[in-house]
Amino acid sequence: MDAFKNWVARSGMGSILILALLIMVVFPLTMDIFRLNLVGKYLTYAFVAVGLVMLWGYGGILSLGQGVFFGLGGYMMAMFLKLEASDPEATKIQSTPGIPDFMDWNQLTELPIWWQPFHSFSFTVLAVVAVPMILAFIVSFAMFKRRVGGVYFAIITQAVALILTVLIIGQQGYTGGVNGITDLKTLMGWDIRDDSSKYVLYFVNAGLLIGVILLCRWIQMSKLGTLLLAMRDKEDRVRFSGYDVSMFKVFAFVLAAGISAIGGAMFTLQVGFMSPSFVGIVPSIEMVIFAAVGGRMSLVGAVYGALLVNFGKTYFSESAPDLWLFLMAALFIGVVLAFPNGLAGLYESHVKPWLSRRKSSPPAPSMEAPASSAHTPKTAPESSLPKGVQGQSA
Amino acid sequence: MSFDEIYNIALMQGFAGLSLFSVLLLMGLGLAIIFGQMGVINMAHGEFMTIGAYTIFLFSSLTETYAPGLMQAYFPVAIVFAFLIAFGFGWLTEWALIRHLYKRPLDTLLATWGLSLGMQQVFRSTFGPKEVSPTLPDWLMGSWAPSEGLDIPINGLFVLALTALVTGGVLLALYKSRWGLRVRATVANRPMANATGINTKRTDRLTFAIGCGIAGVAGAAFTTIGSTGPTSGSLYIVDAFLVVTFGGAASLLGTVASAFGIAQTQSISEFFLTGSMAKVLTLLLIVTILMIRPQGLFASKIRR
Amino acid sequence: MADKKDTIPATLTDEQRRKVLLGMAAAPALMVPGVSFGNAQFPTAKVNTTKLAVTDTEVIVGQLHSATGTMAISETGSIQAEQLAIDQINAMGGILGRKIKVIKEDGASDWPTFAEKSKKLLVNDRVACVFGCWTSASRKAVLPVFEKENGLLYYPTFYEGLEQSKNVIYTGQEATQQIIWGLDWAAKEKSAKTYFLVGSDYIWPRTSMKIARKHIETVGKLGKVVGEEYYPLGHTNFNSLINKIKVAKPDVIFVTVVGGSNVAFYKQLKAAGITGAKQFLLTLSVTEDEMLGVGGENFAGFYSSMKYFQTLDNPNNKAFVEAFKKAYGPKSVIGDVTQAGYLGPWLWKAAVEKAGSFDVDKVVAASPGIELKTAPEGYVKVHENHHLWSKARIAQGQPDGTFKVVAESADLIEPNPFPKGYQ
Amino acid sequence: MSNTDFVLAIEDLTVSFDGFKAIDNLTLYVDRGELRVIIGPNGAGKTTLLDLICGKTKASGGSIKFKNQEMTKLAEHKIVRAGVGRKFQTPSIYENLSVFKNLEVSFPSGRSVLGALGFRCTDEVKERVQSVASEIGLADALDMEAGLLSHGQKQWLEIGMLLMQEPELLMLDEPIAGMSVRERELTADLLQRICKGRSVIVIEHDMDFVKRIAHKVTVMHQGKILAEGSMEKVQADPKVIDVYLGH
Repeated sequence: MDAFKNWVARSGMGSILILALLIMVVFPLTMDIFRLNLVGKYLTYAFVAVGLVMLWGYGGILSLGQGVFFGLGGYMMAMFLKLEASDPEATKIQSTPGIPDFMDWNQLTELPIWWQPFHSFSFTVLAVVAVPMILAFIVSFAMFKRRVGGVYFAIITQAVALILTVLIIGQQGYTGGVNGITDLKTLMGWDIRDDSSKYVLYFVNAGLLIGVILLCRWIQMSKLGTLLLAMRDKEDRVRFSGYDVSMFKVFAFVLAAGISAIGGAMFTLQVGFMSPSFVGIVPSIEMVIFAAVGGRMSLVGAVYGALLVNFGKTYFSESAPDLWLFLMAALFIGVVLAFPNGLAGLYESHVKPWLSRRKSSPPAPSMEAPASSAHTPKTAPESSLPKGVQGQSA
Repeated sequence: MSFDEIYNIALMQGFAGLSLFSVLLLMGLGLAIIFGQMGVINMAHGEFMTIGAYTIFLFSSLTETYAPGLMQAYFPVAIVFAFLIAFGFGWLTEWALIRHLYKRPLDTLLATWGLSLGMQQVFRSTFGPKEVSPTLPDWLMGSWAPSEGLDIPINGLFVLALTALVTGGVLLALYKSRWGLRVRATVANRPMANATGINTKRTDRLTFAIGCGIAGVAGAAFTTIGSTGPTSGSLYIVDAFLVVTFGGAASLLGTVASAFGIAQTQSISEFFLTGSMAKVLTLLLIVTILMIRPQGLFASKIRR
Repeated sequence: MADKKDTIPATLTDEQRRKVLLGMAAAPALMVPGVSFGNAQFPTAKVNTTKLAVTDTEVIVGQLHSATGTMAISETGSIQAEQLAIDQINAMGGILGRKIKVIKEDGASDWPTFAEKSKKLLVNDRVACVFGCWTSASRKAVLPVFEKENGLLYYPTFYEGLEQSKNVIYTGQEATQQIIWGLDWAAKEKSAKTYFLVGSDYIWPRTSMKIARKHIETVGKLGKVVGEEYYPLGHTNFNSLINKIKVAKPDVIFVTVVGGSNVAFYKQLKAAGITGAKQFLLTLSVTEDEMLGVGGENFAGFYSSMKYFQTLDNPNNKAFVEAFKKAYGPKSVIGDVTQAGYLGPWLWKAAVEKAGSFDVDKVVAASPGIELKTAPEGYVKVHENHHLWSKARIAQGQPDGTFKVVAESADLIEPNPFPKGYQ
Repeated sequence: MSNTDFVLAIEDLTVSFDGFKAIDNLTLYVDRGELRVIIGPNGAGKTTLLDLICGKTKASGGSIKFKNQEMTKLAEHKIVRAGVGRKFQTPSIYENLSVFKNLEVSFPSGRSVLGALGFRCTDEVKERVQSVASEIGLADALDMEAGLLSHGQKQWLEIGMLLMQEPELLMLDEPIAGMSVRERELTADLLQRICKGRSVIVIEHDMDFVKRIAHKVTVMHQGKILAEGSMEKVQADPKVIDVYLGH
């Protein structure tokens, strides 16, 4: 029993459980389908934020181009859905029936070869994850092998985001241009616009997110997680302990890319279209702020950050649109100047001490027991996290 | 087509490339100085350019209302003010924001991005959401036609001259002035510079402000070519970025070479291909070269 | 067609008709407050069978534009014009005895936000109809929502066509209405034989240019296209393009450049010595709104093809311009899309009154054939395909930034969103 | 001389920075089981030499052979995996991790990405951590956050991290800098113990310490070797005296 409690505390399983309860039970019970669908959309951004926790919080690598991977995942899912929506019957008004409408407008008379495989759902699912990861590998391998990092890496990822946006907008015959790929209706005959399917998609999305968080938590607790932290601290020491530092960074980048792409695909399914406005520089940076608000070291914090900022955006853009940008500006500046560890940091420094004072009688069944109290000399030491962020890492 | 015509077109096309080069260089210069000196990327660079552009607009409106007789003369004065105002805001920004974040360069990216959002909203509240365009003095408009069929845009000449002036000024300052000496010392070895009595904090602030001031001048020059709106900055920053990234960020020579390379590629390919394809081609070329040489064209040897 | 007498829907009484005209004239002092005959005549249970937000005294509609973001520049005019029309309708007693209440939502220049907000308006607020969207991208984003939830959208922008939805009324021109007559006029008046096409790189310019090219080369046999160029949105350097134009020496430069690029394009044309005095240029994308940024001195002498210009000389327009300036300041300008936005609420009012119901299906069924003789642009009529019959006009830019209308089609031009022979 | 019994054979090694030759045509051999100390005035190129051996700096010319295997073209981590360990001048440890984790991370298995994911802290690992920790005198501090250690302990921890890798060649850059007298003695003992079964190269300034540990001393000056031999021999060398006492 004690061993179990230790494990729960050490793995941060408690806070993950609370998050799972919130998004899988509380939200669906208290919200109508419209609001829930919104939450579902926000949660797709949370994928990117979770990826950024691994990449930026743990790996110390800031990418300002995560929209690229989110967008790629989303676009590939949209390609599949678009092909399904463009059967010859539905598009008989076109000069070439059976191809997506935007291709017809752009005088294409047959489906480009690289669109063909997206007739297959299993290929699409594979590609949604694999293609962004391969791209991430190519981009990051060249950079990290040459030890390009820090600010310079961040702005190169931005350049990549910019280039992909220009490509998508410029090649509208193949991509749908600024409008994006719209008017998506069914997934293998199943109408994704129904309320019932919205529910199903919401739960699939929430389930995947929890799964991804568990995966990331497992990675954090493995030696790889320790190495990422070690690299952020003393990169040369890790290198001269016989590790190929660049490959670990590549791994973190590829992992974050794959996670973002899943979010993108779920976005397309829930929102019903994909457009270049999710690929560029602005969405990419906004996604960084989700992670920063939640706490860049905290996986669940990233989810709360994504939810909170987006709720704020929806609320303020309705009630005080002029204020919204100021608030966003304040959020950016405040989060780096005053609360570098975000919500999770605030929780650590304010809420948790207060909670533990309240529950000072020891073996309370608290799942948020601080790592240090769960510590026993016999097991391996727990304090594997940087100062001030212990225990908030889940 | 006669030989004369081909000759004229070639001349004008050459000038088009040159004028794009000067625009890109002017946009990237301030960013490169700040990055080279402090390792900080100022994401609000575009907004500092917008400050310069709005300064021109303000001067043009004021002159038009209160002293219409001076319409031919206000422009140079307004450029000086564009520099001073952007310089002042830059100074303030460094004091309020940047200096707290020197140890965390990645966080400056986020903080200055936040700043840019706030500034955009300020522009929108002050000048309205619509794009504005100052009334330019007549001598800046139209073309200079040295011979039949050859038109050289005067605004292009003006921007070219301004860029030469600013770049020359920066180089001169960097290699001849005390500020330049301090900057070079700080870049080479910050603790040592500190130890020899250079106030590196002051140097940083001055550098940041000068970078912003140059952005203001760039924005001012830009009003002769395009219009200004609250979100124009986000358009400018993209090009400025590419120039600095491609140039290798830390060296002024790299910035010049990269602006020249991008401008010529773009301008020549635009003439022979379609506009969108030219843009894609230029960007792809940049990315390919960055893949082979991620550190950019001219990486500095001191910083990694 | 123009000699048809009765253009106000037949269901209106004479008194109502008088009020319509007064409302258009925007003379509030003369206005009779809303008479409450409506509710007895049109009980809520009867006019609203689909649980829309309609009460005995009120009907709620949505307005969905970008109040923030990059598109706010363009969409502000539409927001203002729609609001003006609604205020005028309310001042004369509303629709079926009910005042119109507006829920304003901000699409923030972000397409998914448009989709999200449209869903909110239709599902949560149950609005009777929505006036909104500006860009094609935003319309494409909300279209599935409107079709799914069976909403009704009045869309004000001139656009590329290739679309026709049961749930949308398009109050702007589709591409052929703007292009073909203008090109024919250019060919006839200026004896133009060679054409150079320039556009921003997205769907509207590309589709427009496709139609233009077909018309120039095969359908209308006007002459030859000597160049076709597209530049990315936001592009600001046109010097290479201008050199290409100089090489090609076209009779007509035909332009669909939009947004911030517009200003750069005309400034650089002028700087390269291409001015209205020397070169014929026809654009589909400069209205009074764009003119503010471009500056009259840069556009002077060039031509724009629209259905509406602020300087249009007719009583309807004089009253409209006066009311608009009174509401939004003497410096405000009215462009083509702003006027089209203004038509939306009036067209909806007419359709609701013809249908005697707010139910979307009934309003949609009543819409084709609705006429509006009081429109600022003159007489318009809703086509079966949900677009408007309207006139085409060409105006020349003046150095002071206004337009001088120089030509106008004799008849209304039929909307044809899927033009045969132009695909 | 290419195939030798030496653990480390450096021949004609040269590196130049912008024309300045930091290491100039240097040749040096280290025996198995030898503890070699390199001394020399500041700027002699001592640290640069270590950087070159461990791959941190790439040579302009010459060869470095470790156990007859050419090192100059290998990536850093491959050199480490071949059996070369390097301690930096300032203690380079993971301040935010516990002492245990610091040592565990240095255990030479699970060094690839996938290997690290699958790595388990087995009893074997724990035993090794225990034994190294007692070797470096930190057995009681395993759970402590490494940043809280004293300066001397940090130096030991870094040495311990190297020991975890069981290198055949260990290079220590000023291991006793900033240590108290007592700590220096303990370090000297530690070095004596660990050089059994492996070769050690130490850079040091403290002559008493050098006398105490060195098997053989190499004196460097301006990127070249000035003298080599026992402590007594080099101390008596007039060239060395000249360099140290100035002209």
